[in-house]
Amino acid sequence: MGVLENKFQDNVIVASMDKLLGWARSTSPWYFQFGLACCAIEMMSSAASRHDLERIGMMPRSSPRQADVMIVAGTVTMKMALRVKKLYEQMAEPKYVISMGSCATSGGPYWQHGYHVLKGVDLVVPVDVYVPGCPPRPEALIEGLLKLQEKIQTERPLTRKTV
Amino acid sequence: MTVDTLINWFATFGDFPVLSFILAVVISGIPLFLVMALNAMIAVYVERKVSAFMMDRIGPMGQGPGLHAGKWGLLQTAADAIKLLVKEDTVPESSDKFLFKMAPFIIFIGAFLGLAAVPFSSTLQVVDFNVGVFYIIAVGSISIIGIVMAGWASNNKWSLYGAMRSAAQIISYEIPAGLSIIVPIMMAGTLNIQELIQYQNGTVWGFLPNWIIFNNPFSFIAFFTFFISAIAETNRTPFDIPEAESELVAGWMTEYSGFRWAVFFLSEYANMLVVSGLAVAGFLGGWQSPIPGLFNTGAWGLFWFMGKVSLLIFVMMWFRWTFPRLRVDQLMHVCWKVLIPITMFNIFGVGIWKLIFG
Amino acid sequence: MTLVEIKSAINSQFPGVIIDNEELGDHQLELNGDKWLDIATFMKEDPILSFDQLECITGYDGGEEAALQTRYNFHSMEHRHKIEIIISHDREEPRVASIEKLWRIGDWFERETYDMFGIIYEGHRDLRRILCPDDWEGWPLRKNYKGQELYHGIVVPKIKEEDGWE
Amino acid sequence: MGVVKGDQMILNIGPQHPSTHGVLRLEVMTDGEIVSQIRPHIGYLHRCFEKHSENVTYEQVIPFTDRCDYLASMNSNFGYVVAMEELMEIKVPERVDYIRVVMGELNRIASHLLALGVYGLDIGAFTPFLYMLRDRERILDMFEYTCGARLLYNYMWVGGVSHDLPKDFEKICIDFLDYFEPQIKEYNNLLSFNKIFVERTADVGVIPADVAVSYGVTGPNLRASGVKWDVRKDEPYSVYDKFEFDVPTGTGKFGTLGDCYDRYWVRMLEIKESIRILRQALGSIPSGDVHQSIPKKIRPPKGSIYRRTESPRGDLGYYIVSDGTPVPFRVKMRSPAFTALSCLDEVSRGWMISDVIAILGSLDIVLGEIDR
Repeated sequence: MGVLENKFQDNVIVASMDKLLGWARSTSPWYFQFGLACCAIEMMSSAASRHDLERIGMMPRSSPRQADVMIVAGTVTMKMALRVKKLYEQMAEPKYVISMGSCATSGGPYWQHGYHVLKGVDLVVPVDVYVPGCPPRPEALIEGLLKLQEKIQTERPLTRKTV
Repeated sequence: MTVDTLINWFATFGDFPVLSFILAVVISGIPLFLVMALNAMIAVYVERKVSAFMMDRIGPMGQGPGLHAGKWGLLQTAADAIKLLVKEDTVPESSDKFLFKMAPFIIFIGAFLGLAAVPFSSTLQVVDFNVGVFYIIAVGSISIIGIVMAGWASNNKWSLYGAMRSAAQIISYEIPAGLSIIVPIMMAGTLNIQELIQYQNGTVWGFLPNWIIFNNPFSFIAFFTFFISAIAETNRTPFDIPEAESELVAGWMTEYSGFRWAVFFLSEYANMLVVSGLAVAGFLGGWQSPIPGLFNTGAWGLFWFMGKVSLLIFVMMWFRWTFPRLRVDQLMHVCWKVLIPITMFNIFGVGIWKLIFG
Repeated sequence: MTLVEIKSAINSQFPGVIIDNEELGDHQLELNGDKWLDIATFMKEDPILSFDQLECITGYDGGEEAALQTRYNFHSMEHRHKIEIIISHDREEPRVASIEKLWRIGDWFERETYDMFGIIYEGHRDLRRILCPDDWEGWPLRKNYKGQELYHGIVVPKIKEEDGWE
Repeated sequence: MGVVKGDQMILNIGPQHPSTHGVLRLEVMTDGEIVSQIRPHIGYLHRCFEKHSENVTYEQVIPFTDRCDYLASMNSNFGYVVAMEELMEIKVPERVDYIRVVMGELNRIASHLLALGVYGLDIGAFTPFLYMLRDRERILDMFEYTCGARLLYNYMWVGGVSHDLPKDFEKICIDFLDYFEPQIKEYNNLLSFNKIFVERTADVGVIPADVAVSYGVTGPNLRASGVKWDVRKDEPYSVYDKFEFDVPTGTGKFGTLGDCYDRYWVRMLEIKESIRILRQALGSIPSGDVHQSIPKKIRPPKGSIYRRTESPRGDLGYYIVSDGTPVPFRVKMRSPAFTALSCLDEVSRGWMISDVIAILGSLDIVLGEIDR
């Protein structure tokens, strides 16, 4: 993208192009296979036979370069925090982050005495969708992903931003 | 063939050989590229669906908010392609930038050149070389240069491992693949693909089509050795150690993103098409109908050819989602200690067979 | 073997190492830490005791006044008996001999106890922090542990109420 | 880690890697594909379980034990409540014991299914993983029916369980077992007896019995090395002494005793044994009240206890020190996966990178339990 991003005046062609890109991005959000803790098991369950994330076009990628969505599934600790940041930086634009579970959102049950637990992954990377639950059910994760898709569809990647 | 026909046609307008050659190549090259892209899109969709059905899932269904990916997710791969096209093209800071950017094109060229000699039907073939079989095998190994470039330039240890494994694997499996394809060449006595297919006209044993696979026991074995080597050459499971997901993250493609990575994908599926095409042409009668003498003309040829190729590609997918993966040394073991002796023996056997029955 | 038999076996070999403590439970034995490596070697290699499995090492901080302790749970696969050894350390400078070479799992268990309590196991070949990052400050499971405020620029404790978020 | 010599290279596997089963980092010294040394780095999921237990009451520790071994939460609960009941000298009603055994064994099946499936994934077979997850999903449904949670249950309480068995649970469970038992054959056909799978795992990563004991390896990993040690049999707790079941040990089915295949196969056999226990237990659950012996206030007497139970990964021990207040003075969890991982270095030396993945997978580690 790079050179084309947010460079155009709003008009009907740019708007349709925006719509096309939004459609493409929202329809194939490949997620990053990045399980941290308990929630990773539920993430696996949602990708497995019963819930099947591929229905909405999600495909797991294990290299951050090829992924669009990072699902932070589980508790982020201090030791891990800098790695999470690095992995986020390694992803190619456009990139989105889902904070899955209360641990990733706020520290969850480890909030009060967890001297080694990061109190919310949003302290190190920007988060697009928070999915509550400890752990969230696969249905909840899918709901979060649908919300993310809605969000991507409203984006205007080409249109120049007016302040 | 297409190229020759075009050159001859341009010749009727006047004598400008260089220009007409370039024009002919471009005109026949663009559809070829489209075939390649279309093939990848359809194959990826089919692969996702096939894998889903094998795993008790339903695969892409285009469910989602707003404009989704159509009925049964038919537009899924189109969306994937557009997304990859506009995704950021990351080039790692510590990489060898020139080689890093070049590698996808080299791999693409390998697949593209191979596709040019695939006989889609008796007339639909971009170039009909007199050494077509040899040519496909030869250009098939161009991609290995690209893979090694990609692995080295990424400056990533996973990529390096993947590239080294891939180089060892593809170069090794070239040998059994080449030795297996010698069997049909010996039987037909030609390296030209069209002539090879023409040779397989008629019936054998009274009722079977005269395909080389049914001709004698040695060619029957040769088909399987060739198919196994072909799977290995396209880096598919159970020989997918270069990009072994559970070991090497994504192998030599680890650092690639966006469209460069999509080119790898494109080439992988084009390679599958090429090797399956060669297997079909060499052993399964190419565009010949499975019912000897019937439906053997014109567009039916394309239908039969693509049908057989699709079957082989389906079998490759079936393998991928069923088998575990071999280890590097076991892979080499299979190649050097099992396949190569068998193929050697085959060549010998076919020679004897031809001497006695031919 | 019962506790009494194990006790007498150790006592006959190393007289005076057993510290009498009325509060201990059924399988517990408090020892003086000075000859710990020799005792442990004896416990492992003696055919009657033959404690071939080190079940667990637990660090223990009794509070500000009390001592730091290391508690070892041994089990014998051969004779199917078990014992718990308690060794107390000086609070200022907690040191004890490492038994990492006798039971290989002692390596990680001792590293963990070092990480959490700062007890130094002398003779351990690779005594580093295991759970916390290498540059972590303090010994987290000591009763007087105060968590650090920042780690590589990331806020560690929860954001305080006066900042408008609880 | 030693000095890197000419041909050697340090390869860093993790913390983000598809087959480290979580956030484990392995520093691998390699010579080409051959591994000469491994240094595992753990602690990327250190969630301060022991610190939390020192700050919450005894009941509140149970949810934290759930989150330690998130694949077998019931068994984590089980170990804690058994230790607590022994410390407080509570005798629970027999119905509670039976329910606990049923739940523990169901969760053992679920955990082993995931372990075997992920192991297939490590070797490169995709489909068996999804088949096993599909069947695991039905077990989770039963848990959900019982206590409302899919993964982390907080089901077993000191002196009882949180909910009585729901209506018709026995029938549902028997139905599941009838459905599930033939599935094992399918797994075997698809994965266990697959030639490539056997080639990849047999003779690889042999753990001799004495090394296993010295490293404190327990559970299926120890039994695969030929040591017949199962806490359920050797130090029976709850009502395990009432049931008839075998302790499967490794036999070197396709290779050497104690290789990766044995560890895989012992788990498969254990699933069958769990089904046996379940069938016996479901047939004879006594009636009664599951809440009657739950104490109003948990205030154990001063003292300490170390008690271990058999979790799907091995000996899960709890060391609990009580000072007479409602808050534990010290809770230490002896994690079986922690000890299993520690032998990775010694076992994988001289093998290839692919084998390291195979060995790591066969140990069936859960990082939540290793790092606590």
